[in-house]
Amino acid sequence: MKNLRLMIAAVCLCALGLVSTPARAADSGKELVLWHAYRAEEKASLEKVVARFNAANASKGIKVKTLAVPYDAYADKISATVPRGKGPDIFIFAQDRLGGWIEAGNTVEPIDFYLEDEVRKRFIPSTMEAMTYRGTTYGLPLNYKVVTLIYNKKLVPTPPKSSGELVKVAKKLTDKKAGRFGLAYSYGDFYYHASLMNGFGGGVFGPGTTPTLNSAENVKSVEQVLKWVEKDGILPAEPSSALITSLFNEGKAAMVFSGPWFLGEIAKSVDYGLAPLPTLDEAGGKPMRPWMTVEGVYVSAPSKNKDAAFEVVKYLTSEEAAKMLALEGRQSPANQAVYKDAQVAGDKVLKAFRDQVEVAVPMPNVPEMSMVWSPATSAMNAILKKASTPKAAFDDAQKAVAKDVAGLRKK
Amino acid sequence: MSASDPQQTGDGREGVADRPLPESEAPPSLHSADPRKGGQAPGAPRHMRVLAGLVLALGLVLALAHGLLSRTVEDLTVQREDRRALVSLHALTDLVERAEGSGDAARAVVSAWQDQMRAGSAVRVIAFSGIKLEASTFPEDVGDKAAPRRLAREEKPIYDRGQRLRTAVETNQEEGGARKAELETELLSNGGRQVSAPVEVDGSVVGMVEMATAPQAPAPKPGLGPLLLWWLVPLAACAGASFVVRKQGLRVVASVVAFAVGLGGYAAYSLRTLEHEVRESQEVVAAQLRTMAERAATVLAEQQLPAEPALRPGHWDADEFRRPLGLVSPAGEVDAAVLAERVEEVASGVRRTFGGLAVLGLAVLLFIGMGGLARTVETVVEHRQAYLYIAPAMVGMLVLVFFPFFYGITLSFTDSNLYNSSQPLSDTWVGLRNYVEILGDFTIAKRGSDGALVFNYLNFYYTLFFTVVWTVTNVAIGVSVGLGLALILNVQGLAMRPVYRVLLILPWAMPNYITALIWKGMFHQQFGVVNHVIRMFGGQGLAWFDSPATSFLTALTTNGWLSFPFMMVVSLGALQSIPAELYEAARVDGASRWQQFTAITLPALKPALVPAVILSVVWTFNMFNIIFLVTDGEPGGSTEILVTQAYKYAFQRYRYGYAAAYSTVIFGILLLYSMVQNRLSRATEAA
Amino acid sequence: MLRSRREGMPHWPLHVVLVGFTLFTIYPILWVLTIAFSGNQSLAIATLPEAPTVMDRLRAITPWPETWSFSNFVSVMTDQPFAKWMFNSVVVALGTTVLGVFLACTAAYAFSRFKFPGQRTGLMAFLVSQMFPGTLMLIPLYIILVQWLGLGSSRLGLIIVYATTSIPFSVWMLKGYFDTIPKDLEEAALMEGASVGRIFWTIILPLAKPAVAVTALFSFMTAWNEFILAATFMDQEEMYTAPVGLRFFVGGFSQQWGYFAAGSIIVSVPVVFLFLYLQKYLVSGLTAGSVKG
Amino acid sequence: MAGVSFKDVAKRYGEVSVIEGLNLEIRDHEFMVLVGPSGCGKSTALRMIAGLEEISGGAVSIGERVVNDLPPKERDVAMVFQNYALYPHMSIRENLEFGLKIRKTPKPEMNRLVNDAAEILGISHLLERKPKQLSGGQRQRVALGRAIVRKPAVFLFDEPLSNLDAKLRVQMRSEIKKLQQRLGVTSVYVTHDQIEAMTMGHRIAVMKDGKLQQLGTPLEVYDRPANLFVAQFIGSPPMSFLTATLEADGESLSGDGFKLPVPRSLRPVTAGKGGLQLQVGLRPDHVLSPESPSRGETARIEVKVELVEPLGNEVIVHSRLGEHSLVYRLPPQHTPESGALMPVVVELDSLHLFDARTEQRLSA
Repeated sequence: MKNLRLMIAAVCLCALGLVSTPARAADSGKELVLWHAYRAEEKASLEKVVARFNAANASKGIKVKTLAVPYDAYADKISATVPRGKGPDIFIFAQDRLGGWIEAGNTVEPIDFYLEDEVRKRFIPSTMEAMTYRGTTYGLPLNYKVVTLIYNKKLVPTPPKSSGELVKVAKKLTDKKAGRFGLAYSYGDFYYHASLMNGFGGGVFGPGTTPTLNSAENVKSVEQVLKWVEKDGILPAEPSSALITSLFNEGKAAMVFSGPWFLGEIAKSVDYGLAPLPTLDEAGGKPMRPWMTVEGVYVSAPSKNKDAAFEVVKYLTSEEAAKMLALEGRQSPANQAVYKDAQVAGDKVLKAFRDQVEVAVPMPNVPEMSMVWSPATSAMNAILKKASTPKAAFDDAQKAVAKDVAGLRKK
Repeated sequence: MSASDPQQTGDGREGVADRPLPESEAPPSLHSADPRKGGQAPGAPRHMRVLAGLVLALGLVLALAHGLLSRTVEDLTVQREDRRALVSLHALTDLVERAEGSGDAARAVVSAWQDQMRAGSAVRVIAFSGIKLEASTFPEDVGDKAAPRRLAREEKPIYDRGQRLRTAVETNQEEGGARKAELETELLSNGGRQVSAPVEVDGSVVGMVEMATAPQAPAPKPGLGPLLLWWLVPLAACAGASFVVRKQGLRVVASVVAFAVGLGGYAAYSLRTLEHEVRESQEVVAAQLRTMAERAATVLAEQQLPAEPALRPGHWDADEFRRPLGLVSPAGEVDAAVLAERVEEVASGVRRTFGGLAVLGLAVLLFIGMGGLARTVETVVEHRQAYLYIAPAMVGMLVLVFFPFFYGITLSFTDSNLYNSSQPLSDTWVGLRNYVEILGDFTIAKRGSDGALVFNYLNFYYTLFFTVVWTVTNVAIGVSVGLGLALILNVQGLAMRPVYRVLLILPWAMPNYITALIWKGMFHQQFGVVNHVIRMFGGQGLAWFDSPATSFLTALTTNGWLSFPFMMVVSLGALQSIPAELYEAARVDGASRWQQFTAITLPALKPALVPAVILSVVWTFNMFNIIFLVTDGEPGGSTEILVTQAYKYAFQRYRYGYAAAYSTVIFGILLLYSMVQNRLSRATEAA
Repeated sequence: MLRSRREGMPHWPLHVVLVGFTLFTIYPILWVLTIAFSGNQSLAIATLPEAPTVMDRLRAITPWPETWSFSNFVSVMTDQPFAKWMFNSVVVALGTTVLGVFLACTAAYAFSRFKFPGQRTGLMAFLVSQMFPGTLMLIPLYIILVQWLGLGSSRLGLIIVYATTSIPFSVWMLKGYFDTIPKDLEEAALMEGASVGRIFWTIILPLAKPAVAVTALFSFMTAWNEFILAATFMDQEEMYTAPVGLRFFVGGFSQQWGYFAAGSIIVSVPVVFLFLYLQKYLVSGLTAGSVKG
Repeated sequence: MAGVSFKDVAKRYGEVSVIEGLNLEIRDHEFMVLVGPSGCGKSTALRMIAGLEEISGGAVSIGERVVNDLPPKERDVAMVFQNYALYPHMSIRENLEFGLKIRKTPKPEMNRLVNDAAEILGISHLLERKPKQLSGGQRQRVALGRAIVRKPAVFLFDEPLSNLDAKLRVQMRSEIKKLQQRLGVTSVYVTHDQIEAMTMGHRIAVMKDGKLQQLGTPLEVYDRPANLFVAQFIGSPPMSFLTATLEADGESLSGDGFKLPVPRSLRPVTAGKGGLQLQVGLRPDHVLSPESPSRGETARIEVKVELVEPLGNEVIVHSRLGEHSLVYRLPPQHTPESGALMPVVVELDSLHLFDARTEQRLSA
C-alpha cells in the first residue's frame, strides 16, 4: 500500500498546486501588461524603467506589469494570443515579424495617429523606418542591434578604414597552419553577408516585395567574399559562431564582424575595440552596410487601453528610459538624443554602434523575408563550397523565393 | 449476441435478424453478459417510427432551409443597400477628388451633397495630411467640433480606417492584383451602414470619404406560412399512407416521397423569393445610379469644379476592389444578360444548398425510419458500462486531439495563408489543389548542365524517400543495437549488470533538446570531437553537414543514440519472459546457439517487438526535434523529413493550408503503414 | 550466448562491448555535465594549439571542465524563480500522471475487457491520433483551451492537455497488458460478488502495476519536458514550468549554454531517479504482449 | 441450501447452438457431476448457473428463484476454477477474505470464518503467504477455501483437479467428496474424467454436443448406459464393442468370428427384428476365463490374445475377435501368452445391446 500512499500524496500536492493558483488580478484601474523576451540585466533595467513609470503614473491609476517570455516561444505566443484578444497591451519585439503580424491582422495597432512630429524626430531615422510597414507606423523603436567591426587591440593597433586596408592588415595576421586568421565572421550566414550585399548596393526585395536576389550587385558582393576566402585567404573555414568566439578569445582572430551579442562572449583577458565596418574599395569607396534589427515597442490591437498603452510606449522610448536601458541594460537605444548624454557618449561601445548605425539598413520587415533565409543560405553554401557559381546559385535562390512569394499571393 | 435473442426481437422486427452480429461467434466476455438486461424494452411501433423520422428529418431540414433563406434575403438586402450607398459615395468621392480632397471646395461639395440625402445620413471627408476632418455633415461635428479640425483621440479608428484603405490601394497597385479591399462597409450600432472610400488625387491617396446611411427598414422575413405548409401537408399525407399500407418497406418509400415533396416545395418557394429579390435589387440600384449621375452633374456645375475627365457613373456600382460590377450600365439601365447570369448563379446556389439538405434529411429519415436510431439507443444502453469507461478519455480526445485534427484536415482544403488567415475558411476553399500541388509534382531530379543528376530537395517524393530511409535505418539500428545489448545484458551471472543497465537508459531520461545540440557540436568540422578522433588516427576531418550522406549520418547517430534504450528495455523484458526450459530442450535436440536464437529467441521476442517497432516507426517518422536541431535540412534541404518540411511551409512560407495538406499526407502515409502492418502481423499470426 | 558460463565462454568480450557502448551512451551526457560545471557559457568548443600533439587532442575530446565551478547552478537557481517553476512542473507533471493514467486505464480496460460496437474503430482512432504531426496544433489548442474553456494561465489547463495527448500511447500500452491478465481472476471476483468497478480497482490495476508504472512514467515525462504549450498558455511568470524557464537561456541572440546545461541537469535529475525507481517495472511493463499473467 | 434446476435451457452464440433443451434437476444437498468430452457444453451449463454466461433460452433456477437475470453476486453460489484463479497480489488470507469484505462481514466474524475454512482445509499455516509461494495442491485448497468461506447455497466446480498430478488428484478427489458430505452443500462438479465422475457424484449427468445423454447414479449409468456414447464414455478400461446382426429367429447374434445367443431377458425385445444391425457391448468384467466362476447364462468364444498388461492384482488382456478387439481382465494366475488363442466365457446377462442405427440401448 506504499503506492497508495504515494498516490494520495501526489493527488494532495496537485490539489494544493491547483488551489494555490493566484487569483487573476481584477481589472480595477488600468493595469497594462507588457511582454518582452529579456532576461538578466536587460530585464532588470526594463523593469526598473517600468517601475519608474508606474511610480510617476500611480495617481492616474495606470500600472504596467511585465511578463518575460522565452524567445523561442515568444513569436508563437503573440501569434496565438493577440489576434484572439487575449495577450498583452504592449509588447516588445524585433521588426522582422512585424509585417507578418500586420498582414495577419488584429495584432499590432497603427500609431501614426498619436505620433506627433517631435516624437517621430527623437529616433534615429532608419530605426523609425524599421517600424513602418507600407507607409504606416506601427511602433516606436526601442533599440537596435547591428554588426560592426570588433578587433583585438593587441593585434590591430588601428582598425582598417577600407577593404584594401582590411585585407592588408588581415593578411599580415593570418597564418593558416597555426590556425590564425586576420578576420573571422560568419560569412556563410546571409545575415552577416548582408553588410557586403548592401554595401555593393544590392538587396533582397525590390518595390512591391518582388525578390531581387540575383541582382548583379548581390553577385558582386559574393565574389568579394570569395576573393577574401580564396585569394586573400584571411578567413577560416566553416565559421560557426562558437568557433569565432573561441578564435577571438584565444587571440587567433584579430578582427571579427559581429554585433553586441558577441561582446558578452569575449574573454576578460582580451582587450578589444570597436570600429565601423570598412568601406569597400571595390564598390567605389561606399561603406559596408549591415542589416540592423530594431526592437520596437508596439501597442497590441485588441488592447482596451490603447491611449495609456501608447503613453507607456512613449515613455519606454524616451530619453530618460533610453539612458537607463543603455547604461544598465547594455542596449543601443534608438533614441538619438540620449547619445548627447555625457555618460552615454563616453561609452565606447554605445558610441561605436551609434556610428555604425548611420549606414545600417533596417532588415526588411515584410513577411516574405522569412522565405528568403533558407534559399539564400543554401545559395551562400553552394557558392562557398564551389558547388555552384555565384550567378547560378543566386538564380536558383531567386526562383525559389519567387515561387514561395507567388504561393502566398495566389488567390 | 443478445441482439439476435428472441426475447429482444420479440416485438417482431424481422429486419433485425439478418444484420451482422456485433461479435461474430466469439465467445462473449463476461462483461457483455449483463444478465439483468431484460431486452423487453419495446421499440416504438414501426409505423410510428417512420412518421417520427419524417417529422424530425423534414422539420430539421426545413428549419435549416428557412434559416438559410432568411439570411440570404437579408444579405441581399444589405448588399443592395450597400450598393446604393456606394453609388452615392462614389459619386461624391468623384466630386471631392475634383475638389482636390480638401479645403472649402470639398466642404462645399459635401454640404451640397447632404441636401439630397435621406434624413439621418451624413458624410465626412478626412485628409491625411495633418490628420484632419476636412468636412463633415455629422450632427456631432458642430460648434467647436465643426470641420476643419484635427481628429480627436477617440476618432483614431476613423483615421486608421483611412490608412487601411490607402495601404490597400497602394498594395494592390504595387502587386498589380486585387488582394486587399479598397472599400470598407460597416454596420453601425443604430442599424445604419457606413461606407468608406479612399480619395485619390494625382495618383496618391490623400484622404477618405465616409458616408453613414440612415437606419434601414429590417429585411423582409420569409413567411412561416410556406414553411408550415410544406411541413404539415407531406406529414399528413404520409401519416394517412402509413395507416393504410401494412408493409414497412412501402411505408418507408412513402415517407421518402413525402420528404421529397416537402423539401421540393419549399425549394421552389425559396427560389422564387430570391429571384425576385435579385431582380428588384438591380432596379433599385439602377434608379439610384440615374439619380446620382444627375445630382453629380448638377453639383459639378454649381460648384464649378473641373469637368474633365467626364463623370463615369458606370464605375460607381463597383465591388470592394473598386472594379465595376457591370450589372447596371453607365446610363443606369439594367443589363438583362448579366442579370440573367446573376439570377442563374443564385439559383444554382439554392439548388446546391437544397441538394445538401436533401442528403442530410434523407440520412436522418432513413436512420430513424429504418430503425437505426432505435438500434443505436439499444446498443448504447446495452453496452453502457463499456461506454462509460471510455467516455472520459474519449471526451478529452475528441475535444483536444480530434477537433484540432479535423480542423487541420479542413484547413488543408483551403488556401489559408498569412494574408487571409482571418477570413472564413469557406472563402479560401480550394478543394484538392494543395494535394494536387504536393502529390502531382514529379520533378524529383533533373540533369544538371554537366550531366549529373541534381535532386530537387523540395520535392515531396524526394522528402518522402528520405523520410522512409531515415525511418527504416533508424528503426533498424534501434532494434539491432537494443536487441544486441539486451542479449548481452540477459547473460546470467554477468557482473555489473544493473550498472550497465542504468547507464544505458540515460539517454532516454535526458531532455533531447540539449543532447541533440551537444551531438551537433560534436560533428563540427574543425573542432568537433568526432573529427578530433579521426585526426588522432591520422585521418582528415570531414565537413559533416556539407553532403547529404554525412549530414544524414549525424542525424542518424544522434537519433540512434536516443532511441536504442527503448528497444533495449523492450527486448530485455521479452527475453526475461522466455522460459529457460525452451533452451534446455533445444540444447538436448542439439541446436547450435544460432539455431537457438532463431528458433526460440526471435519468435519469443516477436510479440513484444512488433508493437514496439510500429510505435517507433511512427515516432521516428515524425521525429521533428532531431532533424530540426541537428541538420536543419542541411545541405540545401536534402535532409529534411516530411514533418520539418511541413513546419517550414507553415512558419517560413506562411502557407497554412499547404502545410496542413502536407501534414494530412503524412498522416495518410502512416495510417496506411499501420494498416498494412496490422494486416501483415495478423496474417503471420494466423499462419 | 545466453548460457555462456556453463558453456565456458568467458565474459570479458561482453564487458568490452558493454563498456564501449556505455561510453558512447554517456559521452554526450558527460559533455552536458562539463559545460554545466565549467562555469562558462560556451558550447564546449576547445581549440587546439599549433601542431597539436596526441595528448592535446585527447584533452580536447575529454569531457572534463578545466575548472570546476557551481556558479552556473547557483545562477540558475537564483537568477530567476526557478524553484517556483520546478514546483509548477512537479504539480503539472504529477497531475498529468494521475489524470492521464486514470483516463487511460479506464479506457484501456474497456477496450480490453468489454466487447461492444465501435471497439475496433475506437481503438484505431486512439492509435491514429498519434500519427498527425503536432506542429500545427498550437493555435487550435489555444482556441479550445484558453478561449473556450477559459483555462489559460492555469495548471489545470496544462494538465488536461498533457494528459489527453498522452492517452493514446498509454491506452495502447495498458490494453496490451490487460489482455494478458487471465479472465478467470475477474470471473472469480465476480462470483464473489465484486462489482465491475471493484474488480477494476482491486484486481486489475494492482496486477497491471508494471504497465501502469510505465504509462505513468511516460505521462510524467510528456508533461515534464514540454515547453511550447506551457510558454504559450501561461500569462504569468510565476506560472511557468521549468522547461519554459530553461529556454530563457537559449534562443534569441545570446545563448548561455552553461546555464542551460546546469538547468537541464537540475530538470533531469527527478526523471532519472524516476527511471531508476521504476526500472523493474519498465522491463516487464513495456513488453505487454509476451508476459503471461 | 437449495437445489438447482435447468428447464429447457439453451445457449447459442449467433447461429451456433452450444446447449439445446437442457433439462436437469439437481436436488438439495446433492453432489452432481456433469461429465462429458471437451466441448460438450458442461462448462457452459455450469457458468450459466454461476451467472457468467447469458442464458439464451429456458430458465435456470436456484432454489425457488429463476436466476436468469440475476447477477452472480445475488445467486449465492461459489465457484472453484480450473486454474484456481487466486489473486496473485493478495495474501492467502486476503484471498479468502475478499468475498466476505465485499459482503461487509464484520472483522471478527470474518476472521472466524477464514480461520475455520483454513482449519478445515489444513492451510492455516499458509495464510500470510502469496499464491506464488504455494504448491499446486495447496493452491487448490485455497481455491476451495475461498468457495466455502462464504457458506454459499451452491458450490460450482469447474474441472478443479485437472491441473494436479495423478496422485494428488486422487487425494483431492476424496477430500472434496468428504468436504461436500460434511458441509452438505449442493454441488455441481464439471469434469471430463469419468473416474472422477463415478467416484464423486451422487448422480452424474453425461453430456455430449450440448445435450444431456443420461442422468443417474454412477451405478445406474455404469450398469445401464442409455446409449452407445455413454457406454463408450463410462468405464475403464472401456467397454468393447462387437458389430453384430440379429439372426432371423431373434434369439442369436452373429458377427465376424463369433455367434452369441441373445440373453433371455432381451428376447422379448429382439423378437421379430431379425436382420437388425446391433452393437454388442461387453464390459471387461464380464468376460471371464473358463476357470473362473460365472453367473447366469454364459457363452463361450475363442479370442486371440494380442497384448497383456499386468497390473499386479489383475491383468488386462487386449485380444482380437475377428475384426473386433476385445478387452477384459483376468486374475494374475491366468495370464495368457501373447499370440495365443484363448477360450473365454461371456456372461450373457451383462451384454449391452445397442441399435447400431439409433445408438440407443435395447432394453426390456
